Amino acid sequence: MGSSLRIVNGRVYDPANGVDGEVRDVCIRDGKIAADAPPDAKRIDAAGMVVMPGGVDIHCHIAGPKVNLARKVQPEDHRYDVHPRTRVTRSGTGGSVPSTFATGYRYAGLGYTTAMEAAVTPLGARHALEELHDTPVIDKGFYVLVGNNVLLYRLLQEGRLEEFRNALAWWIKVTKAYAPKLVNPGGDELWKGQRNANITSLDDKIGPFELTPRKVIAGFIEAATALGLPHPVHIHCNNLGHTGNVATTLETMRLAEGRRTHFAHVQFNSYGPAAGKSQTNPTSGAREIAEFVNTHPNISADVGAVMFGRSTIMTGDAPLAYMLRQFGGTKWVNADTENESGCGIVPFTYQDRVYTNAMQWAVGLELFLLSQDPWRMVFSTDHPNGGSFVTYPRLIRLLMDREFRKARMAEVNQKALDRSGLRDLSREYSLNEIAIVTRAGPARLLGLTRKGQLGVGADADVTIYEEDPDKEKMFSAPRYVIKDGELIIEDHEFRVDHEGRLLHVAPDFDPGIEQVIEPFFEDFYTIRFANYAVDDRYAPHHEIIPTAPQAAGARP
Amino acid sequence: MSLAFTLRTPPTVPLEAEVLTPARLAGLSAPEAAKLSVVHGNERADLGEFFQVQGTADGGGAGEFRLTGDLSRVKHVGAGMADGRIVIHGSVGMHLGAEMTGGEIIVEGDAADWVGPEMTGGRIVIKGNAGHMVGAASRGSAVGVRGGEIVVFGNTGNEAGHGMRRGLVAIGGDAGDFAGVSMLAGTIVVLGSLGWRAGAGMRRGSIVTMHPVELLPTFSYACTYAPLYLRLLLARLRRLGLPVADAQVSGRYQRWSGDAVELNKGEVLILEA
Amino acid sequence: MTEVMTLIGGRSSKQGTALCAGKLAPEYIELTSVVEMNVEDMARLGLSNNSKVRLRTPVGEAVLRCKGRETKDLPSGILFMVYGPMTTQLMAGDTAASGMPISKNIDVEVEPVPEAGTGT
Amino acid sequence: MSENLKFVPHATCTFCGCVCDDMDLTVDMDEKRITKAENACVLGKAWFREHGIEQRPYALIGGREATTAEGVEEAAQILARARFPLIYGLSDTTCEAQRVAVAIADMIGGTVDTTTSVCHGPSGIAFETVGESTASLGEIKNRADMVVFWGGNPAEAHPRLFSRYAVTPKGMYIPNGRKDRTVVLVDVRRTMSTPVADIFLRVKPRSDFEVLWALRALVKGRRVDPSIERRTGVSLAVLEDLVARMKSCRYGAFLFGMGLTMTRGRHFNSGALLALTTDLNEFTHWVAKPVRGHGNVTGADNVVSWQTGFPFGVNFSRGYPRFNPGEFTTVDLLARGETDAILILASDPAANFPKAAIEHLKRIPVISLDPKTTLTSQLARVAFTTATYGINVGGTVYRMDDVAITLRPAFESPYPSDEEILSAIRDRVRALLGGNRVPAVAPAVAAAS
Repeated sequence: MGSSLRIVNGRVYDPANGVDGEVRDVCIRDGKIAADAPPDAKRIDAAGMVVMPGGVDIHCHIAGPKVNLARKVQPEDHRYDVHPRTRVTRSGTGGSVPSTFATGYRYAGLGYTTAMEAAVTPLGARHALEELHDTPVIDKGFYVLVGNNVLLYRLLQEGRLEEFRNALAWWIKVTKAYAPKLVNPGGDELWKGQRNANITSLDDKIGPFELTPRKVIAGFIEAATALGLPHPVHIHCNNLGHTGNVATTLETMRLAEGRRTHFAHVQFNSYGPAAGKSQTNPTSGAREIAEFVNTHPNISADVGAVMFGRSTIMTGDAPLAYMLRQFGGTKWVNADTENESGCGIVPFTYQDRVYTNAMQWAVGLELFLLSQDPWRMVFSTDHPNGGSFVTYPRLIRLLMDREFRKARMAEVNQKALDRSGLRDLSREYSLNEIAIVTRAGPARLLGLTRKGQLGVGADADVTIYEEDPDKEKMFSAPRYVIKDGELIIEDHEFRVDHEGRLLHVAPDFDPGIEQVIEPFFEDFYTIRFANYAVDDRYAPHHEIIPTAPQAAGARP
Repeated sequence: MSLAFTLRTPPTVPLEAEVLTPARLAGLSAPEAAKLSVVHGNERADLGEFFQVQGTADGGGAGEFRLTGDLSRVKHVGAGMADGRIVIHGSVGMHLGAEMTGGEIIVEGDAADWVGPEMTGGRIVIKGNAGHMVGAASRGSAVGVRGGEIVVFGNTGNEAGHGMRRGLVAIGGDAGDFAGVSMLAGTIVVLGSLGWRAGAGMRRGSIVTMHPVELLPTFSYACTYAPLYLRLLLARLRRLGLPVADAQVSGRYQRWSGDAVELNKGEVLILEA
Repeated sequence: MTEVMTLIGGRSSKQGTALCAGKLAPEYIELTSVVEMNVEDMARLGLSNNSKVRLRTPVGEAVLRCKGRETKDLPSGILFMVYGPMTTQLMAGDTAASGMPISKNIDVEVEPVPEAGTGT
Repeated sequence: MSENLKFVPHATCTFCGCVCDDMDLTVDMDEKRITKAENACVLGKAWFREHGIEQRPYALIGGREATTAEGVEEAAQILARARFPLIYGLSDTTCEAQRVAVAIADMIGGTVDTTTSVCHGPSGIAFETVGESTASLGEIKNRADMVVFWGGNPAEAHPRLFSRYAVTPKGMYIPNGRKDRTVVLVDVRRTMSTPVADIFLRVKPRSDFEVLWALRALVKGRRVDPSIERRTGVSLAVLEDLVARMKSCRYGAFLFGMGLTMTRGRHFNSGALLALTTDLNEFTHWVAKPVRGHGNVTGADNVVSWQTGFPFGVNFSRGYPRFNPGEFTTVDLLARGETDAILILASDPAANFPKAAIEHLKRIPVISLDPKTTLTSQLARVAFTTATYGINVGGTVYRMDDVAITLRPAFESPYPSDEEILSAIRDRVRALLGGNRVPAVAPAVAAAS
């Protein structure tokens, strides 16, 4: 941390500070961006190179119980993608669900320095933290699954809204999570309790509860807003993956009523009704979704683009995984977590000749190209659901290089392409826009003020790419990666190992809420209440990002 | 004269020698071949530390080479080979001809587990016994042999032809349990007896046996007949040296369909006594 | 007189508690030296409780004390004993590419062992 | 008994895979002994009672008393020198120690394998073939109205599986506990567990696969040959009745034991059960759960999986993880005489491995870490005495359903923890090798086969 660096002659892209490709020095001192560096600071000559803040992934699946099941279930996917150790780094395996070490090194190897695991059950938090601890280089955090939580449902159903808000804060804090996550709200109760049924609309009754997804979603948006979390409720909508789901998605977006809300991997929720003779082949709903997001500044989304090839469906949305089982081959994993969640896993391959897969690919690109505010429609493949994060450089090229995109379009299912709007879009992303959707935007949406930017005082997470007309090549292997001011990758090689930080929030709550929660544990959990909260040993390096009231110095 | 390798110093721990393919040896002199890298346990070593190398590689294209000695700790011989020929005088270790696409391997001895896993072409002939997983899928993978032939004169262990999709596995002796488990297509011929639970979960494909066997309760008797393709196949196996009797070539076979828990489009043919 | 029977290795709660005290303690050694057998099989073989019996497989053999169990609990032809130094003597090392040696339902030859002084 | 008592509530028992975290312990701090373990089962009581502090040398090198530091030096020398070293065991220790054990295997280019390979390893192989519908134990408590135990004897091996999780407890949708559940038990003999069942199916030894396969066919509406009764001891009518019940329950759960994994058919037996579970989900909700053995064997599975991508039997000799049961699993490596040094962490293979494997253990340098003297420690070149996890050492353990729990140790031990010894060995090996051993040969053609 003590070392200093001066990066000279590079073209700097720092959209958060209005820097768009200027050649200027970037200085680093004590792990932070500084105004100047001492004369003896190590110099990196970045002539012919592009300097950006480290990438920030707002939505991926890299650690925790379901990820480990997905790893274990497909040894055949690891065999041909091994990650050998070096003198200083650990070995691992890749494939669509890499081992923890390979995950950290490969993110770093693409110039990413922060990533958010998007779905962890509270009961799985300890496990997720153990894995994140073994995920090197990057800073990381996770979103905790609360959208099917039985006790929270009971409080909401009984109109005990203050207790609901306190219990939500408790759950986020004791699990060391970064944000609340809703997945297919209401779906788990039907899946587990009603013979594998599922929610089909926002007004379905949720099993034995006097609740609907509409009530649940609105309740969480309200509570999270009141808590002033740095990142708002992160929603995986109902009917994900289903033809015609664009209507459900728009209805859900309207529930936000002006309050900040984030919609995950919206590509999977942007399908229009079936086209032609088919009952199931979706049309594209990208334009409607993009328009809604464009005109509603409270709404943000990550795209969840689909990239052809091997992927793994892994989701808290168990009924969805069961539906996809018929396309995935022989393996299917389902895992129920008491009182909290469901989970499904299916190995999957997206094929460019298959109508639905080609449509999904097109919808993802359309969303990017129709978005008018790159700060609110940010980059993701919902790794590994839409494709592995190692496909990011290719996705960047698809956005930046019209000719490349056209050539790829010629190879996919043409019927699907005809029914998408992709042929009409000629837009190309600029490097500045790429810097926004991959770094500055996600950091801002996460409320990470010291990430995604290179202003004085920012975390010295910096990536330096060699300029290349082939943007896939350029973004595949940065020449230098600096994390917390340390030169991790130099001339494409790892020089040192590094352990990143856990990023989490600790919202305040009325301690009296524990008297409401504890009896429920005694009755319905199989772990004692006293053993549930995760202690600090699981986050040896961590940073608490304050909530709005905490930042303002207020204590309720 | 072709290259000839004689095991001089038996490895004390497993030796991985995927360099032993005709393509990798093409055009090399004996001293050059001796310098090729192998992995001895967790260290790199020269092939020549273990083998005495004589002769020169055949000129032009993939040639033939010989290995002599007890190679039962030498793994991956011929892995990934595409053409040429390997003759092994002695026993050989695991993963012989793994994922090979063409060419031929002859073993004048026994072979350990995983002979020709996930191969797509070529031929492997084992004159002795072979271990488990002959022509099988690797763990987690649904597809084993995708093409080519494996002929074992002796017995094999469990899971021969696990998940095979095309090609032939012929066994002169007895097969272990779960022969042809989860097979997708292709043919397994067993001149000796089948172990337990042959063809469990098979979708398509044929398993042929010359001895009575009790199948899983999800197989059902269809008919008794003398399939022509089998006659041709058995005649060919006889030419390859397997002890196929006339009565087997001309015999009538009970056809059992299965596995009913899957597509029920596979068959087990049992020679009628 | 020898017969082939099926040996099941397993755990018992007594073994579990004795294990905590230590595997080298007499109690544990005693527990792992007893084989349970159907009483009718025992009678046929001329065995009674605490008689010595030799179990043999192609890889090795073990001499144990036998203990009778009723037919409703343990069918004829089946033996049960808790895992321990004795069962290891009977297990083959081949795992059939699974990592797992066959530890339950092992075919064993069963032969009564004459007690010292009474046999040949 | 002294007056110096300490009360440790909410402690966790690590004897079996139930990993119950509701132990309220009373500790005699003068005698360094747990005098009472409230809520513990008979096995748990013995576990807590018998793990006091024994007077043993910190380490033995070749049978001679030594310091821990001397043991570490000798162990590091052995491991750094070995060409095919193996690290085995891992199930009776914390995840923190397991992480270091895997790190050492990676650094030296060795192999790491856990007791999973001789426990539910076959179920792991089955999982890789067909997947698994599963649940945390609380879902079984809250929802399961039908529970099928197959090939296990929980009454003697996992007593609280019945009382705390799956048979008698009341749950959210099981208000009357036992009365609201149909309990089925399948085994080849009557055991202490049999009386718990409403329906007991006695199957002939080695016929579980046929029974499961027949059930799969019946669930799918396919024909099953009536010869099933002669072969398995269970009639077609009984199987049809069972299938009708399984299809009509609301939430069904299989809990299966080593009666499936340790007998002929091994991974295919487990695979048939997991496939049956999948088939049943066409009709209603079903889950399956292998009943895991030693305290933290599930943690070992998880740690090895997240660090390497594979659950057990992982070899690093080429510089990256490779997985292949039968090739890189301990019984095989020993029985074939391929490994040239072994570190055995918290397990006792000399007491339960096949004869051929034990004979090889006697030929190579063995390093053992164990709180007690065992058959394995007796034949070790270096034998460390360690503190007992859960009793003297804190850390993380995983329940059989993958739920992680933090331990609450009761009193201190003078002996170091596994993690401390392993970390010291790792640091010393690193110094001897100058960092990770980096292999000079590119990945093989068939990388992990």
